[in-house]
Amino acid sequence: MSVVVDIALLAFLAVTAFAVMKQRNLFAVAMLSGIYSLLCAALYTMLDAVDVAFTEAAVGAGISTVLVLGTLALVGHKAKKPARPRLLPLFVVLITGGVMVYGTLDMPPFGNADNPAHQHVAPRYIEKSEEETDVPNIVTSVLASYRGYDTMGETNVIFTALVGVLLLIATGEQSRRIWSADERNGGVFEESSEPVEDGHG
Amino acid sequence: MDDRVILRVGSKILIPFILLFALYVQFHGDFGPGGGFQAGVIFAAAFILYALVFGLGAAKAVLPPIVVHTCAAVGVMIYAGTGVVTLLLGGKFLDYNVLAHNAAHGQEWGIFSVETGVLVTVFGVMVAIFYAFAGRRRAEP
Amino acid sequence: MKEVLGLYNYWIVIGLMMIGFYTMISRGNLVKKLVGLSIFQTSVMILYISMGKILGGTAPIIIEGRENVVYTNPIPSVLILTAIVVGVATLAVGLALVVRIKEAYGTIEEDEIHEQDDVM
Amino acid sequence: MSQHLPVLQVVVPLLAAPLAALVRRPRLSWLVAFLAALWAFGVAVALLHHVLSVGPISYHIGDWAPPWGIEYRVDQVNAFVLLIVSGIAAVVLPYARASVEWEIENERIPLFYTALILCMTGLLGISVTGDVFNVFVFLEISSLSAYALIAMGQDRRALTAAYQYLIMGSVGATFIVIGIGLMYVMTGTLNMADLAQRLPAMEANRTIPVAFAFLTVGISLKLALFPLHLWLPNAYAYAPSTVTSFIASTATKVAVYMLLRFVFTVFGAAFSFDVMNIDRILTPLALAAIVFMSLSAIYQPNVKRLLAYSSVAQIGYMVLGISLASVFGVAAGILHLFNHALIKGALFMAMGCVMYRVGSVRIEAMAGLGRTMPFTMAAFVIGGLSLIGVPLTVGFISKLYLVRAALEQGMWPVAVLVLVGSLLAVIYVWKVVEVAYFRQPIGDGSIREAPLSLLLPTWVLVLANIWFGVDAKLTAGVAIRAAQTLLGVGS
Amino acid sequence: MTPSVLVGLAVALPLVGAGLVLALGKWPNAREGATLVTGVALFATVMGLLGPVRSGLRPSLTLVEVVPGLKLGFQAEPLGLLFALVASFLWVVTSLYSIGYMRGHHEEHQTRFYAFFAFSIASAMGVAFSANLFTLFAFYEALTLCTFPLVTHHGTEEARKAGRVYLGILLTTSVAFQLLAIIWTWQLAGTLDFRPGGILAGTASKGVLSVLLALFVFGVGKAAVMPFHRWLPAAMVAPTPVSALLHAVAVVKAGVFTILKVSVYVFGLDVLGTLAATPWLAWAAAATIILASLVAFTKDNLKARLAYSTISQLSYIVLGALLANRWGIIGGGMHIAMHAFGKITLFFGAGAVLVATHETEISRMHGLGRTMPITFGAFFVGALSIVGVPPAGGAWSKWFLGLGTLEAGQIWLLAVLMLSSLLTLVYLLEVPARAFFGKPAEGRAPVEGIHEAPWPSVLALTITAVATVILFVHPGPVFDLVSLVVPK
Repeated sequence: MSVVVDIALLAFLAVTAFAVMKQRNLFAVAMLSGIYSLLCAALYTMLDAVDVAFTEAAVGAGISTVLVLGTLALVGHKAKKPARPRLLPLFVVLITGGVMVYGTLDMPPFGNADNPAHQHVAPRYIEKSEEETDVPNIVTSVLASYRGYDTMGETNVIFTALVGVLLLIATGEQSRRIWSADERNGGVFEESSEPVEDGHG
Repeated sequence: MDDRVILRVGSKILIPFILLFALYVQFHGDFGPGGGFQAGVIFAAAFILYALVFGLGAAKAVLPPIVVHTCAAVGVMIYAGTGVVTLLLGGKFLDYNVLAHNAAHGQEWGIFSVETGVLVTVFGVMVAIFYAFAGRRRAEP
Repeated sequence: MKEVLGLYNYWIVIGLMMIGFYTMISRGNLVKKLVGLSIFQTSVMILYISMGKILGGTAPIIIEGRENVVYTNPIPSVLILTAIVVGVATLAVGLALVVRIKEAYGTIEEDEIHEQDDVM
Repeated sequence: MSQHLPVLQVVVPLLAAPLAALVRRPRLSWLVAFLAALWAFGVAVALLHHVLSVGPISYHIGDWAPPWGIEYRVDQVNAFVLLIVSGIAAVVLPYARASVEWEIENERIPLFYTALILCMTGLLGISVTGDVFNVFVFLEISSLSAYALIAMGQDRRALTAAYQYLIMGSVGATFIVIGIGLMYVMTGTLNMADLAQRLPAMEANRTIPVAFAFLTVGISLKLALFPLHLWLPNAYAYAPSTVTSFIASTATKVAVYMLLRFVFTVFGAAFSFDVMNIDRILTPLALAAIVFMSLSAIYQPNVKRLLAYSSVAQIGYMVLGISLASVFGVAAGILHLFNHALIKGALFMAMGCVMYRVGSVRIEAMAGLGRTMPFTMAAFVIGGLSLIGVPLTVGFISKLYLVRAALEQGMWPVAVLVLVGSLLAVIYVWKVVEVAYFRQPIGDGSIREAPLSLLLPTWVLVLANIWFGVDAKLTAGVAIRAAQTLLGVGS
Repeated sequence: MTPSVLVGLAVALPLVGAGLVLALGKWPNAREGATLVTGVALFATVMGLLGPVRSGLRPSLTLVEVVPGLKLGFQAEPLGLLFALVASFLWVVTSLYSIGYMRGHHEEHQTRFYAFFAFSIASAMGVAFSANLFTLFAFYEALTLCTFPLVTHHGTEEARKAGRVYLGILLTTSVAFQLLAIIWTWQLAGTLDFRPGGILAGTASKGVLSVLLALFVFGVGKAAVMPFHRWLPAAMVAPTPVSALLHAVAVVKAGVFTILKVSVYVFGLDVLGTLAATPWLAWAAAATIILASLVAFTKDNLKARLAYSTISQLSYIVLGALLANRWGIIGGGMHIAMHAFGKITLFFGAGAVLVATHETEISRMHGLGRTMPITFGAFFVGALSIVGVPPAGGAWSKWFLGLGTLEAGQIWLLAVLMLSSLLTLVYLLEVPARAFFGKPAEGRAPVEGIHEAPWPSVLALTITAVATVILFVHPGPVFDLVSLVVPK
């Protein structure tokens, strides 16, 4: 049963991803990527990663979509048709994908409890975490205690994102200095031909 | 003040529940899915909903940008500060065992403390980023 | 047979990753690139979570009083929680950049931006 | 407290970042940032001293023994990298004050410094950690802040440059995550030392080589290895002076360190070179970088861009050294890591002085600066000589080791190409020098020498170029020992 | 003062001088005074080393160990001492000359000129007293860089172009070949110290050492072995004192000095003699001797002709080194001194003519001998020395070089030397011949109103001309010193 759901979800994901690639209305793209996240969340639940599913739903489907929509409100929602099929990206992608598929050939089979990943560090968390941290949710105990330092880094990452966003678009007014830096010298060293609005010289 | 009255009333009723749910997610994180991060996002979602329905100005009146910015920064400091406290108590960085008399208790305190840090930061960051995007005027081509 | 089925799961995920990656590097619209990136990253996360799954296992939340429960590996979940946050952080900064680029250039299409910059 | 040094190296700047944001006053946030950088530098010096005299340090965060918890591990290699990053930060920050006040709007300055410390914190975090996933987390801290910082440039191309960097950087980071995931699935661990122990059993496996490939490509994107360097020239050229000076001397260096760490410590030289034959890819790419990027540099009309191309070429030298996989070669790579940070730091800071007074870094804008800004241009000349590799500057020491390493393996064409790279450097450096010294100053003669607060830090680096060029026992000694550690020979 | 201190002082003094020049820039008389005083002090210092070195001491001084095994250090040995003596003595004379020339010619940026001049001398001293190849290379490059502002002194487009050629060739050869050779040597021998008997014996196959030798010979661009000679004529855009001291003495002699040093102290004559490349490279030098002489013929510009003459004469010394026997080294070593005095006299003469008449072309110097007898008389003596005929010092060095070729059994090389002397005789003596016996050129005002250059210049060229003659009469000290390099 779960295999059927699993495969169905993956198929939906593939369709959605493909639609994102083809769709040129960016509002639709935003909604599709939200759907993609929700499907992922469903898949994560199937794969026993409930915390991740919860987060993906809140962040991927929620916050990310709101951000993209907020951006589209500022920048417009039509994407141009790609000029011509680009071979180089296709080539790069095929190579990358090919290499990855090659890499999976020796990967331990999906879902097998004997996989090395499940044999080394994880068992200790499963066995000892309750005793050592008094927290039944192992994901929480690993997140906040065993690998708490990563989570501190993560907190810092979003703080960094905020700093970045504020630096870029904090003030309501548009940035004053968006033209060539050389403009201030009366254009003596004009580097870009892009004129200031009213043109000069 | 017109046709969106249902939206307004509805969200006014909804928002407290969202906040409550966020708190549940935060404190239930030890036992079920959820934790500081998810709670922070939901907390922020409540205010974002408020801003969407009642306007950015109203939201900023309730929750001024300076407060959310401060939250974002303070959360990080709470997290790292927990580590520094454990250092000062003679343990390793983020070694919660030293926070209380027995190790498991200390862990509980420590995890609670850092999760709070995460909550505060995530809440602050999400709302602040929303403010930043929403507060930007559209560029005229 | 079972092994091929096991790998099949990974291969679809790789396909998803590559669609995202392709969207990202082949499309000229700056927003779309970022959505492509986001799909790319999300797909990598699926790969991780797939690696952590143990068939017949249950979510790694200790159930009191029951022995012999197989718990799915918690580590990929932990890592991916962090990765999700990183993903949204990157997206936010990227979108903020797109907003600024739109203001500075009047467009968010890569080729039009290049045209403006190349006219030296 | 001294046992906690590894973690204090990162945590104190990490706490300083929100503080700098909270104080909201430009001067105060500068002070916070400066103190954080000084602290980091002090700790780095103490760590290096400790590592050299006592030996590597392992710090278990949260007191969870590795591989269950995250380990901080400091040996000769990363102690040296920590010193570079924090040292450059400590020099750049005094420089930043005047430069930033001029280039950044006042209300953004506190956040600017916040981002700058975050960037430093991220780089320090990458360098000091012994956990592969932790590398990724801190990599993102440094990258995200770098994107924002670069976008602060006054030219609008800074925005597109930052965007391009973001896209390529994220691809790199995602590749690294894929690589880490594949390693994890085969070994079940994330700790570097533990991985190093468990990976050799997997050599015949097809997954591990793929993990290796993804990690190498991902890191190569971050370190701007030719031909994955496309993000770098614009990013360096249009970023604010302070940002260019800092990032150019640290970010790619830390990426090179990551390469060293993964290639030698995690996978081991035997696997990387004998099984994967990584040298067969890295050596040609490094040589191509040296030749083609030096040639490109010659044709750049913007000096910061010129130096950026030169940086890609110089990264070629570092990678070349690494790809030789001998003690001398790796030592040359590590040595150049340090030396190039000093060289490019000085050069970009000199260009920042020019930007401050002239408002442009186009080559034509240099006209007559030899007379109007003598100290700035003297700094540029000395930095340029060091870049070329004139004796008694640090650049010479790097080339000396690199050429010797190449000759040691009988690779004399490599040795010749390294020297040819130096000659190309002569051309692009001299192009600037000629304009500065032989052309009449343009404008109304209002251009004056840069203020002392910019000149002093610049000259600190310039003098360091000479000091470590004349007495390289410390740096070369550390580099050799670091290389021995990485290759697991002698000690 | 111990001899070791003197060695350090010899390098430091010109630096101090440069500092003084910069500090006194506003007072020209004090500035030139400083230069002269420094010059005299330097000469005295170097003279102070003569006694100890002749008595067999090799005073040395290590400044700093850059990396393990790589030292920045100095050592006084006979060959270096000879070079230092010549350079420091001629610096004094040239300073004297410069005062007249620079003022008479109303040159700009004189402070910069004198300062970089002093820097260049410091670099030359560093080369002369270097204790190992690394130190030598460091100062060799420093010399290139310090002379660059002097070459481009006038800042004109022409000067800049010449500067590019100058820097381009000197840096290219030194970095691409010489540095490679040095690092290779370091790798093979494990040391870069100069040691009697060489350091390379038995470290590598003869084939490798042959390549190494070729790298050295062509890598020392300052020795101007063809085809890497173009920088030297290019450098002639510089003010004449620069050409005189630096491009007839300090810079070019640093080049041939390097080759001598490498031959004796890195390869060792025994090794050198067995290498297949040695005779071939000797022939390259021989070809340079002839070709440069032929080119010199075609040059009407006096300084250009002198430059090609220099190229030709430098290869005599290179040839001497590559003969790999005692007489070759002695002849080469002596030629460093002999050629220096002769050539500087010629350049002084050219400069004096320029200051007095603003003429640069030989074809327009007819009849000038009558109004400028001292200048052209000195020129005549200098020319004799270069040609190698008595009563000028050059005769001795050429004699020993000839002995060297015979000992090496290279009779054809001897023929080359003879032929070249003949050519030199013609192209150099043409100048005084025209000046004394030719009729004033057309289009130029008759000779009245023209008189000798300012007295410091005339005094200087007189001193060097007299010294040239003295070196013929008293070659003993030079010979003794050089023969210490290659004890029997």
